[in-house]
Amino acid sequence: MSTGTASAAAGLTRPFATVSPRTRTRIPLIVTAVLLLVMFGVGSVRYEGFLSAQVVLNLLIDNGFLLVVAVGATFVILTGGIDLSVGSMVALSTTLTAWLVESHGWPLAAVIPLVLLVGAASGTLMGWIIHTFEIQPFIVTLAGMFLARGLCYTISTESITISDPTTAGIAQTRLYGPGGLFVSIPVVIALAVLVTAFVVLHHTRFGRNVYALGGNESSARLMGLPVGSTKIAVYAVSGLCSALGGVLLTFYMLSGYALHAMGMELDAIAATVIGGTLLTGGSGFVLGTALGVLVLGMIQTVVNFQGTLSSWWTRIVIGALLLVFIVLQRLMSGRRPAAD
Amino acid sequence: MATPPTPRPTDSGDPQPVLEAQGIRKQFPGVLALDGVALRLFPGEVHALMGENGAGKSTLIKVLTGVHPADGGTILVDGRPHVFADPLQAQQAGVSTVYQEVNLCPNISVAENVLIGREPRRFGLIHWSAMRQRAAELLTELDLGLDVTSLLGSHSLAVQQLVAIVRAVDVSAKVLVLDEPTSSLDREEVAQLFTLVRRLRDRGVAILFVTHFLDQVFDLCDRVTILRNGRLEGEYPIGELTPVTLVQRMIGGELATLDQLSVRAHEEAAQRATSEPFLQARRLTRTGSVEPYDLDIHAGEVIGLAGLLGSGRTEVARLLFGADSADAGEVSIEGRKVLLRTPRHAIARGIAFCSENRKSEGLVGELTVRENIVLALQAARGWTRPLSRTKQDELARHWIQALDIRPGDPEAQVRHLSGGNQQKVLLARWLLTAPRLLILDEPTRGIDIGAKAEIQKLVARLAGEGTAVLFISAELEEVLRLSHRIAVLRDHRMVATLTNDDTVTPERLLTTIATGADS
Amino acid sequence: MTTQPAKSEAVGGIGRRLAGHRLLWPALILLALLLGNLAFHHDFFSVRVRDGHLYGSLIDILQFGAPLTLVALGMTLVIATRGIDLSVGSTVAIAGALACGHISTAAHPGSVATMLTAVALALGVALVLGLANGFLVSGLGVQPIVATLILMVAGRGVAQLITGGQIVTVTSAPYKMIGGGYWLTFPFAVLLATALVAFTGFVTRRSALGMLIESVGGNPSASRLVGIRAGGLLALVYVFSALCAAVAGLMISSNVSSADGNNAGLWIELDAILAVVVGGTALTGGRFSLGGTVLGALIIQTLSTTVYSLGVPPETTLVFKAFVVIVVCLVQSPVFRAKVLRRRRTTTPRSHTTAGTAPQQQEVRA
Amino acid sequence: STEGPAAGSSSGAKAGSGKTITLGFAQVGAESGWRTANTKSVQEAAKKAGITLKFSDAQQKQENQIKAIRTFIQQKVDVIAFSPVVESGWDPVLKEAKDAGIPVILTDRAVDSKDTSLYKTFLGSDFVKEGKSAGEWLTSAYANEQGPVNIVELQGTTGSAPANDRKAGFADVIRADGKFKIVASQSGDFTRAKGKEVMQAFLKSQKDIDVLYAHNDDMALGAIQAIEESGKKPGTDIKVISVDGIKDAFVAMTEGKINVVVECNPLLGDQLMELTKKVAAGESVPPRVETQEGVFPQDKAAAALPSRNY
Ligand SMILES: Nc1ncnc2c1ncn2[C@@H]1O[C@H](COP(=O)(O)OP(=O)(O)OP(=O)(O)O)[C@@H](O)[C@H]1O
Ligand SMILES: Nc1ncnc2c1ncn2[C@@H]1O[C@H](COP(=O)(O)OP(=O)(O)OP(=O)(O)O)[C@@H](O)[C@H]1O
Ligand SMILES: [Mg+2]
Ligand SMILES: [Mg+2]
Repeated sequence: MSTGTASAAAGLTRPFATVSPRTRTRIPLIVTAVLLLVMFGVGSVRYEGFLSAQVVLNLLIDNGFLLVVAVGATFVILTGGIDLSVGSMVALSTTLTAWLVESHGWPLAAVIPLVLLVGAASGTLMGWIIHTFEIQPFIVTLAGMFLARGLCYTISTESITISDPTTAGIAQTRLYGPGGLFVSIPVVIALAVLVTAFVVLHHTRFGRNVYALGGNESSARLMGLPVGSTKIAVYAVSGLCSALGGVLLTFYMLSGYALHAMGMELDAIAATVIGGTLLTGGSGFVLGTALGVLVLGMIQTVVNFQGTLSSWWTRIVIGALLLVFIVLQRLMSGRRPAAD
Repeated sequence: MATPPTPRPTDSGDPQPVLEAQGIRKQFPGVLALDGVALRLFPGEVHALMGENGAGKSTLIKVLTGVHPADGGTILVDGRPHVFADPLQAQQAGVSTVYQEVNLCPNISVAENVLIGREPRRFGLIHWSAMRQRAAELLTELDLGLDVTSLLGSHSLAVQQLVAIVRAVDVSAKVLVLDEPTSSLDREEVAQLFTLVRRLRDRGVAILFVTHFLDQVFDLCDRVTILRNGRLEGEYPIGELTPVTLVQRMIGGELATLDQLSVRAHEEAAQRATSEPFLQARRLTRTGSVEPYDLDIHAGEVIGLAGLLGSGRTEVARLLFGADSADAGEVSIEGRKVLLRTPRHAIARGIAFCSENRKSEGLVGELTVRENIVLALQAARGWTRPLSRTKQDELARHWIQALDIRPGDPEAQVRHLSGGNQQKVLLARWLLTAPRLLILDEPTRGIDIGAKAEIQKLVARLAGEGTAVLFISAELEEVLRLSHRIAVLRDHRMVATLTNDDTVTPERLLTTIATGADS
Repeated sequence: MTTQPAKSEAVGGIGRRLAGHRLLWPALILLALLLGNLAFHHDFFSVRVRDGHLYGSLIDILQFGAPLTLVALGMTLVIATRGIDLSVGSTVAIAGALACGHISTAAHPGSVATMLTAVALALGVALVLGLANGFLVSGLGVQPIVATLILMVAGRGVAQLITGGQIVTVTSAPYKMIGGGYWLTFPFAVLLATALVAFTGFVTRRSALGMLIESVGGNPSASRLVGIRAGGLLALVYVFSALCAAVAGLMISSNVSSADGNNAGLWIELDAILAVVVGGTALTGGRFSLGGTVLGALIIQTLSTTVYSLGVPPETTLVFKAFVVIVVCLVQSPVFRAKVLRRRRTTTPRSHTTAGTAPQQQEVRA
Repeated sequence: STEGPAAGSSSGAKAGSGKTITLGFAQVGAESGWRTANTKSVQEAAKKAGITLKFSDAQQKQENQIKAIRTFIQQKVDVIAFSPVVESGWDPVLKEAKDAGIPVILTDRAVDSKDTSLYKTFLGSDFVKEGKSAGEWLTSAYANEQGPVNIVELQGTTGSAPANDRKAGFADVIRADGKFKIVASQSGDFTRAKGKEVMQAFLKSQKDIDVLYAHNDDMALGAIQAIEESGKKPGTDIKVISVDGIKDAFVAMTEGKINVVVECNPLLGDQLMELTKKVAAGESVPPRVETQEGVFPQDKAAAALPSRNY
């Protein structure tokens, strides 16, 4: 009898299925990577100067800050939440950094920790409100979005240029590799954030709690997982990442401005979702998010290289490329919707 | 009414309960779910918590373990007043619980579901290989040889239930609470679970056990606390009760219909088998879940599906309903070939399927009881032909009464109903579509004995009226009692179809299930 | 079996009472906002008849709130299915651009026939856009947020393509009627929005549509097993959302007699989602409340009007809005109300501690 | 290493050898009719001048503009021109361009970089000056009247450069005379719909409005509708001052609904191409070239209307 059960149980893994379910969840990731390569190939054929490693590195240079922000958004989305405040938090961080450094002469080394703290603290606050009062994250983070952007304006409606030599120095430093290829310091930071996030999500208790929470919140609670603190923590992570993204953007732009990073929350969410994370939570990979960021960046690069598009055609082409990408991604990953 | 509780004199000699509740009150909007309930759990005992569907068992457990705050009363842990703010605190204090519905995360692996929150770590990071190994070891304790890296959601409900139990047991708690852990388990798994529970009891763990199976109570438990309508009926040593008195105390009266259906309608079966079958499946198969099978179902016939846990009973049913689409083979209904690609197709041809997994595949929690009941009928009619509100009310009231769903308010949100009552709602939904073929996958899961007898009678009556029924149940007795014929599954393969006559004894059926061959 | 004495308390009315409750708080918030305005401008509530039509701040709120209400109306159904429609802003722009583009090049820009063909054109294209969204979501299983993001990005480009990047100005009395005209002294836009809301309410609640949508949003896999054609329903709600957005787009462009491909309906999706959520429909799908959505839209519009009439400087507008939104959602949160109320009521939080096992003090909630 | 070789400094020379010049133009976006006219002017002028134009639209985002410039560098264009979204934050990317030996021309708006070697020249208008012109018209129109003069202001998108500067320039001028009072000032986001909505609220919350100052024509046109609906006459009961000079505004002006338009000329394509050629050939150019702009009071409107083509 008991052998019967054991063998039946062994059969539970669908012995005839060719791909294990675990691998199956990674298919979208692989497909996305392949499509990205295809896109790069097509670009190389079509445009002069496209086929160069620097184009790829520029993708990182130009999107490092978005990557950091999107990594933060991934944490939140994995729990089934959403954080609309990230774009405004980025703007607030740039404004705050520039304001403190320029108008108050604070040293950058003091400003950056402070800005990161502000980001993490405001994320924590939002998470706390969401958890304690059971309010939908959409509204709370929308209020956070208004507030952060509003604070930018109250600090300064004008763009604040940073002439501080340390900041400018970091911003203009290029790390050269072989063949005259270079990246900027923010790229290194962004990649470090990505790796850290990967380790945290896949190899720490907190990370696994994030997935469990996204899978089923009430179950996670009944399983005795620290639902409240995990929830608060993901918003804190998101706040921290957007503050860091803001710092990186400050380096990128060498300025603080209330209108920076307009709509970046949508870019971050889109990158995450294109990277295969389900908006309903519980499923996704942070490496996918990186691919999502690259997809958005690649589309932008292709459009820039095209160089003949009028303003509206730019939009239409971006939309069309996105459409082609998404549809191929879906068709190649198997027709079943990933949800349910 | 209650006999004064006496601590078990035999064990440990420790008269102090490890967990005690006094005068617990819990009020939900419109429902006083618990009213002055008391409970005592001593180390080294298995304590049964009994009561009808909706009596308040699960609520009591949730109040004790910090899921719901109590509205009144005291909870004592080791003799000191203590309240858990959430299940995490309960777990930290040594109270480990398996709640009624499977409460695990379908999106992470089996190993993680067993060990999440207590993962083995190395250098602060999760030690994955140690974790997989540990999980696999724990699962073999229940003789469950799963691939622990597979996603939990890919497994059948029974397997998930076992994983939940394994998780709770591993906490090595002072108190283990099991809310209907056996509701979809086979007798083999039940036996294994009981061995495990006894072992824990002997180690001094206090076990609170909720079930609707009387034999399990008498088999395993030392004492019983009985709830009725949210009130404490009493606490008894098991020796003081007989099955009949236990039931009487639960329902507060005589159970007239406890004598179950005795007739086995095998003569009819023989006679039906000669007529043309309502549904005929030929070489129906789906890669990875069921190997090709043939099945005939006649009108008015109850076919039981028997098999071990995970043998593929649910999968067979899902194919017939189009819930999963078949890779090969064909189905004909009344002689005409049909394609059952989606549930819609099947429903249009008079097939109904009551899923075993009421939480994720059955009920729409936010909707009311009324809406859940009329949902299938309404879906079949399409949105342009709405059932009028009066008609809906009428149907809802009829079935609430017929199945004794409580609370009887058709406008209550279905997720607030007790587990057994939810199951009844699900049954009502399909019964009222008056299907030609009714597929019932574990229809009596979590249903109390009184209601179970009612449902069995209902199935028999429906069959008598000409409905074909495909009946899946982990309870062999139930299958034997109701079915005209029994199809046996083993390892995703249909190995035998037995006509349920006097020669089919439980033993013979068990052998067939185990060996795959009819002796 | 026996009836249960412990639970016999007026069970029947609960559902309905709760429904009443759901709208109670948004309504109170709206009222509070309006009264706040009254405190600053004593004639805030005054409605006069001027040039044969109603005139006053309240009328403005209704009139400018009408397009938002419509967009939110469509959004409500989409959200009820667990979806989200980011493309409504672009649809608003496209509808306005198409209609104005058609009228401005027509032989008789002022004729009713031109207006009608313009409207039909806009609605027809919106139908196609909605179908496209619906196909991506239900046919291909693309997550709604990305599916509609595509149209959100491309759609605005299409709108600008139609207008040639310019603002197309039209002079057409019949067209002006849709968003800026008056009928029986009432703003026509308000009447139109009211009619559409009433119609939607009627259809969803009188037919089984509402229930089926809620079922699909509440539990998709269960809905599949009861045989609900979720694909069709999804397509339907996206089409409906696009149509609502198109009507809103017509209103907006008609109100200023011009179509602005770039700015019309910019960020309206965010406002609409906010209106839906404030109105009590959860983004996780399932139960929806059209009445709540209408109140939500009016709250948001009143908030904008308040900002203008209080003279909140533009730099602090967003901070002001943030605080109002936070207060609104706190007040709406039953947990918050319970906590605040309990703090006020209970004076005896008894706490018990146990040795070792749980260090924190616990509160027995009585 | 952190300091690398200055790559590709040879690419600038090839333009001199008679090849067609490639100009990379990074536009802000297409947020208004004014901007579209600006784009069109550049595109048409490039075609006329035989210059290959690489056009990129940043959709109002500085990040995108920087990315576009980087792409131009990657593509080794001969000259880069762009209309900065904002003044600041251009140093790193401009330095990259300089390192690559590609000359840069700013259009429409300056950058505030200390290092003026990063760009060759600036071609465009001065938003502060526009605000001042608006203010000056107002002070002269009310020179002989008694105060107070109640002004409502419709600002552009909060924080945007034209909004900041037009507000500052205007305020600068009217501050001199105490009778001018800005009684309400709100952002109308540069759009007609918002302009109308905000004006409608102003008309109800402000008892007495004498003058409307709108940061662009679209908001003014929206506000005019609101004024008319309230039963007042724009241009008469409430004086209307606007900036930009689009065709619709001139039409409204001929109808007497707008009193004055301060022009902000988007048609700088030809001037840009001329500069491009010079810069590409290595000729020296003046560091600042201003576009032709004027102030159009009502009486000049009818005459100027036919020449308005955007
Ligand atoms: N929805 C599903 N998707 C994927 N795999 C499934 C699904 N349901 C069941 N399975 C798998 O199919 C196999 C057969 O399970 P099935 O539920 O048919 O068994 P069963 O005989 O009904 O047993 P049980 O008593 O556990 O319900 C198991 O390996 C299970 O993990
Ligand atoms: N969250 C809730 N809101 C409202 N009522 C509830 C809620 N939870 C439980 N109830 C009600 O409390 C009563 C007791 O339910 P409970 O789940 O404890 O029953 P049970 O004894 O476990 O029944 P079963 O045997 O069916 O599992 C039921 O009437 C149920 O409807
Ligand atoms: Mg229960
Ligand atoms: Mg099963």
